[in-house]
Amino acid sequence: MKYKFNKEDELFRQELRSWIRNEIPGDFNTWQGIDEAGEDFEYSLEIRRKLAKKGWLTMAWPKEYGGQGASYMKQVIFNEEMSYHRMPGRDGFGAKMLGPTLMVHGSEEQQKTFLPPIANGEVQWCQGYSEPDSGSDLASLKLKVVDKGDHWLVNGTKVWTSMAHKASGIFFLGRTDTDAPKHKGISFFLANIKDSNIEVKPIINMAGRHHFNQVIFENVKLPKDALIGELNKGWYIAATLLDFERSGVEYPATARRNFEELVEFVKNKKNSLGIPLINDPYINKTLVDLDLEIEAAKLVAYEVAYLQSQGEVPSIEGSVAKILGTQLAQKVAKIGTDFSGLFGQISDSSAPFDGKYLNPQLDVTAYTIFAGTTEIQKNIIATRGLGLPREDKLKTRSK
Amino acid sequence: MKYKFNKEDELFRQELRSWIRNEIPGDFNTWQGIDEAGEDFEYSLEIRRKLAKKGWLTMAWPKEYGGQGASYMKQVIFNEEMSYHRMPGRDGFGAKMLGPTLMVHGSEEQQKTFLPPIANGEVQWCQGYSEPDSGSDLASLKLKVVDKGDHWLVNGTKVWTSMAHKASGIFFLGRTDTDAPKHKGISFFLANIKDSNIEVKPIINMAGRHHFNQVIFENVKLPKDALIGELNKGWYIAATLLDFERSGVEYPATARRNFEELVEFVKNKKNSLGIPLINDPYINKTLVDLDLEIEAAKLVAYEVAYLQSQGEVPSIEGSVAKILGTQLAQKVAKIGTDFSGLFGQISDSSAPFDGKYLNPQLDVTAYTIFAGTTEIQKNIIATRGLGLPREDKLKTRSK
Amino acid sequence: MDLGLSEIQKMLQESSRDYLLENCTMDYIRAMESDQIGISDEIWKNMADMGWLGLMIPEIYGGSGFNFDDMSILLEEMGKVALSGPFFSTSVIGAQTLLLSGDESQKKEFLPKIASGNLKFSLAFNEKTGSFEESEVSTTTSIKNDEGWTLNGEKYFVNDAVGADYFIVASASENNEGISLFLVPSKSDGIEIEKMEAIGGDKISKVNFQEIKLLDSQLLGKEGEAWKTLSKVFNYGAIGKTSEMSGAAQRVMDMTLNYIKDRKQFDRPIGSFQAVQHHAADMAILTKVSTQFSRKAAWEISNKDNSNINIHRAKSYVSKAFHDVCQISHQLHGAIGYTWDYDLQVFTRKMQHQKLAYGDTDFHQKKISNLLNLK
Amino acid sequence: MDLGLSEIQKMLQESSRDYLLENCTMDYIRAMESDQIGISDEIWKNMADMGWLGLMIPEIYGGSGFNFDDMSILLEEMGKVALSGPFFSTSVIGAQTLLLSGDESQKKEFLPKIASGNLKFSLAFNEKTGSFEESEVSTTTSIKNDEGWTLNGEKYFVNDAVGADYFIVASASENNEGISLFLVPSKSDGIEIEKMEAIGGDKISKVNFQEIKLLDSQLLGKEGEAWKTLSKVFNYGAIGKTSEMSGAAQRVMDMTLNYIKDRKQFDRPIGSFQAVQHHAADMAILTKVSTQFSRKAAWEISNKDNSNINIHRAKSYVSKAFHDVCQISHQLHGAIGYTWDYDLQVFTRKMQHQKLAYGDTDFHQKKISNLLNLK
Repeated sequence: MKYKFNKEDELFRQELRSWIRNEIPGDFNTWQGIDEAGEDFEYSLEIRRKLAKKGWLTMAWPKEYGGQGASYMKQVIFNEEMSYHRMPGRDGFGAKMLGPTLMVHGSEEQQKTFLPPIANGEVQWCQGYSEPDSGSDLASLKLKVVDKGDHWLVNGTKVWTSMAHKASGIFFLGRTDTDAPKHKGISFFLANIKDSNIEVKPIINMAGRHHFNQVIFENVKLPKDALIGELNKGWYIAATLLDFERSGVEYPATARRNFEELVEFVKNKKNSLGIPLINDPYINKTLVDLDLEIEAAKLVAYEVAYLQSQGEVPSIEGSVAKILGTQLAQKVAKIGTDFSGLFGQISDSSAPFDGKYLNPQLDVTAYTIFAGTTEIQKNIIATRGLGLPREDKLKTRSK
Repeated sequence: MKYKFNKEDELFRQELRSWIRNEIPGDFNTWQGIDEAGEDFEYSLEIRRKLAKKGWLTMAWPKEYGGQGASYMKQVIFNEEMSYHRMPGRDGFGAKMLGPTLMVHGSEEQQKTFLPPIANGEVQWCQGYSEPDSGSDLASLKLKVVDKGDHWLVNGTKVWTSMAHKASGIFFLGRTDTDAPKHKGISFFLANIKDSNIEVKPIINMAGRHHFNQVIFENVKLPKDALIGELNKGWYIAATLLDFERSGVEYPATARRNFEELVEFVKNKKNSLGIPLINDPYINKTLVDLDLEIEAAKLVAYEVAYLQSQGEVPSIEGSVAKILGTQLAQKVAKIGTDFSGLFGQISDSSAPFDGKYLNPQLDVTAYTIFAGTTEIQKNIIATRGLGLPREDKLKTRSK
Repeated sequence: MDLGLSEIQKMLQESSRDYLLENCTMDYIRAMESDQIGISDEIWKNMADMGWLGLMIPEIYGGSGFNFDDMSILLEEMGKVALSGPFFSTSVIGAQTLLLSGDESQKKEFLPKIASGNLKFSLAFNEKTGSFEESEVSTTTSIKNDEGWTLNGEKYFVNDAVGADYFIVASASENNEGISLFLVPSKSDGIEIEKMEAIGGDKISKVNFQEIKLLDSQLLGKEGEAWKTLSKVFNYGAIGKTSEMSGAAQRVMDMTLNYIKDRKQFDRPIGSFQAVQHHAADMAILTKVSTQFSRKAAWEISNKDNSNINIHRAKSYVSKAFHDVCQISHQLHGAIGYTWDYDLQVFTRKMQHQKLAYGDTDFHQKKISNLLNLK
Repeated sequence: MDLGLSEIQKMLQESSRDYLLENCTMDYIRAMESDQIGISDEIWKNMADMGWLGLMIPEIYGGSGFNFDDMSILLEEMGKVALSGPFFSTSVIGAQTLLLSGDESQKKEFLPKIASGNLKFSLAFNEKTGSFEESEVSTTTSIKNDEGWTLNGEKYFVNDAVGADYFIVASASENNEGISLFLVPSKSDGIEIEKMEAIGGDKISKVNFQEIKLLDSQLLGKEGEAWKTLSKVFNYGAIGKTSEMSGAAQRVMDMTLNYIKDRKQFDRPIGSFQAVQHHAADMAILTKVSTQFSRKAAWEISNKDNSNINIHRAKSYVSKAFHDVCQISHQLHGAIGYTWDYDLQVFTRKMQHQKLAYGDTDFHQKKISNLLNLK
């Protein structure tokens, strides 16, 4: 038992932290981060290329693919510091998902073509999984890919595709066998999203922001080598991405930074009687409860990474981390808004924190929905983790 | 719209309240109520007979059965005042359940035999519904009743039978047709619980109290007229008891009394720095939250009674009242214990309130379980009230 | 005890429901979010014709002479269609302020014009702190002089300032004991209005009053005694918002039930999953209790007294409950409910205003604590 | 970072699990509820032989020389079988108090006898208020005289008083600045023990000390400086109880999972209902986080410092979480879990002691607030 990072990891944390603080434009204490999916996308790519030069972008990749084979705990530190400092530039779709998938399932040719641009931080990928009628039940997806001999013909619609409006490529799941059981007729493909038969339609969210898109494939022709791995094995290819740390440490790290900011705010802000808000005991207790939730999420995130570092597949821990982390993000946003009093409805710069907790309060509404709703996560904990009987596998049924 | 009782009802409330305060032995402010299921049972019967003499015990019965045909709102007042004052003597099983059942389904002979002793407050009945393997799924009950020509032969076990150890009679559901669909093979019977072939075995609860019993029928012979209503209609006879107000107003009324007592306590009790607990803002907020929950439960209870008074069958309101009321009872008990500090583990008279919140904290654990768990109530709200599809009625199923 | 609606309330409920569903469609509501005033002339005129604008104004002043519990039924229906805009500022807040503190000539002059739709009012009370206590009014001053008064100060969170014909401005009195109210024509020189970006498209502004010259006749009520009026007006405001929210909660619930009955995943309606059903049951509980709290408070403020604990119970409970209802609804809708094009999010955004206006849960809980003498 | 157990911890975990499951059966635990001392001589002797009683006592004083994080693993296992009784009072609280404030001769005299099972200790700190602050000790006094000291006072919530050979008594010092600790043989004249009825069968007493004559050698640590020691001891106590609870939570969860896999209603295991599954998932989350909080705190108190925020986080979180776990378990068990004959309720009753001992959630949350400088 040792609840402490080792020296080498701590040194890495220090190095990374100095680098980040140096990179941040202006003062760290007032740095609020940027909207990577919006006008600041180019800036985030710039940082990504710098991360690539430092070797950090793909530090978890095996050495033979140009990575450092970095430990899971080191990756935790990387994600923790980047999140805490609101630093853009990470590459979830390319470096974290597609890269490792190609290493396992891609042909040498595919690896040669697609890995270097990812490793150099030059490209933005996006992920086409969900469809309008396939959300929690993803395996029911219908986007149709037909083998036309010398090419694939793709028709269908993907939805909630974040970054599609900024990406150059999309990796996606399509149905290649309509007769097989639903998980067994799905394949994994790549496409150039600038293809003239692919339409990217923005989806504006309730905060008025553009993160998501609909991606419509209409008679899109893809070369035969757009298929990754075996035909009809796409579901399993997509499901077995375990090469990277995915502890969800981003949530508590982000929350801790917000926590510190909130504390500063309530220490300085006075109510109408001139008393600092921090002395309001409800506010005080709210912050202590929040501190506990942040630590809880962090402990579980560390455990996920630790289990991965031991070569174990986390059973319930990944779902627990997702549930705790996303609920935490929602709670932080709500608290920030609540602390703002009547300004809690104002999104301009007259509001505390420039109204920055208000739009997130709307943004984070989606956190407990995307990538497996809280309900789906609890199903997973109960059935896969705790061994409770799956409802759809029951044999006897009541009349 | 009128959120106020009418004058006549208010006068009744005044009369009842004076009577109760007069009946309470000793000082109302220190009166803690009694254990009706324990050594104080005889005292509670005494009060019951007095209530009968005042005409209040069966005031909701129709006039032709010796009642007053009292309005639902008047019944609400009765239950509210009795609960608030911790007054024993009400007769849930006899006057509230069996009586009205007999009026609708009993023969003239059965009515003549069983109604007068109930109306006079002379008897204690108990209810044999649940069985060891039939809890939430009550309709699966197995206690077997066989028609032996000149008598019924009963074999099986009932459980969670409260008051069985004090009762003289039991009304119960038994299976009379093992081939019919489960709801359609059940009949409603009465038995003398002192029958030598009926064994009443105490179940001691986690607070060390004896409220519940197992009731074991072993070759019990019952006369043919022990059957109430039609054969195999027992499920529907038991389910259609709507003649009495069943708003659940008891929960918020009891909680309000406890609330007042808790407030008194925290005003007088000081922490180690000599500051009254009421000035602890967490305690203050806890009490305000509790006040809101009490009012919420009361509002819904009133609504249930109001709907009944309009001849309507409350749809979700009954379940809502049960959920809110039982959660409220648990919350009150927990708060009482929490406010006691280290004494929150001590059940002797050195503890605040003589430790009286501690055992109830254990007792009330069962509230959200008995008479339809919170989960079952939510199923009912969702399917019967909100029209959501019942899972077991779904036609298509996933593979 | 009669928890049902009176005949006249039922009529009001049905007619307003019909009108609002037909005329205040979600397209209209969305269009009004970017409108400066937040209501179309046509609908404002209709509201006058239907007697809504003067609903609580006595008949002798040209109104319909209804009570606040009747108004609460109308506000529930407005909440159901997410209607915001100057109705509340003029016909709830403005009318009540005039009724409570105007002298006979002021009432005669202004109330009929409210009822007929010819005047809009806007209350300028809050300053930068944004509290609903008397102490909030500290930097706005009215100084007595020979010709009348001079008003100076900057107001925040002024609802429906643009389009208002009159501001009712709360200012610190000269001697600084108590606050006073003045009727200030919006055309006066020295008034500057700056928009505050409200998330729900509500019309909220900063209004700067500089060296405004006022006559004695513009004083509303007695000098230094406005708090008595305002504290009552805020109670009407709190219950009014509570009624809107309880109506809106009903609508959000209906929207959600429709969605989960319709949406299929795993080859079955998601509303058949027990976890979804239990979320729906929780919504139903919150909505049911909200309606009872808000109606009871509305009845009591009309028939018992303006200042009682049930007002605070209602606003504190319903503000939280409606927030929770929106959250549950989003969780059950999944991603779609969170898109700009879907109607649910309009309610969620407007909820943020409704729950804060005239005191949030925390504010009203502290009032409850005081009224229960928890000290 | 190494969240796994060391080899030696694994051995301790396995051997203690085996021993406790075999010897501290639920029948034994129930029997001990009505036993005066709460442990059988045989098991006490075994605990000595296995090195548990002196687990944290350095080898030079006859102990096993383990750390507190090792102890926490043993306490988790004890929590799993709902073991209470004098082990905690003697080998956690007593031993730590002596280690932290005893002089060399006191340590040499008493620690080996703790390790060998020949002496039991009981700390008498609380008075009627029941707080864990220095101010709690106000009515118990020790007055210096020529021969030594005279002790007077009434102590509440004294754990494991009956059967203890020595009390460690906290008293207000003569000059009233600070408190002092004394070692008081339980056989001394003037000691009266009165049982307090504890819901979980824990041995809790009122102990009255009347005119107890003490020698200078019975003073533990320096006069008036005991709070430094006690505040550390209470941190050990808090984490110790946290470890017990996190072990117990695991057991309650396992018990519940077995039940809901087995129990059928509507012709299917109730564990197949989604609402039941989600309750179970909530339990799993609470239990998982509790284990992490308690182990981290145990590691830090052993390897970093005695007084740090993670101790307070652990006790405040786990006290609440284990309470919730018990509640959920009862809800999933239905009526049966609530009967005296069923084992679940034994854990629920003992939880009430564990969550209160050495500070409840509220107490430790206030410490967190201070340590985060939230003021």
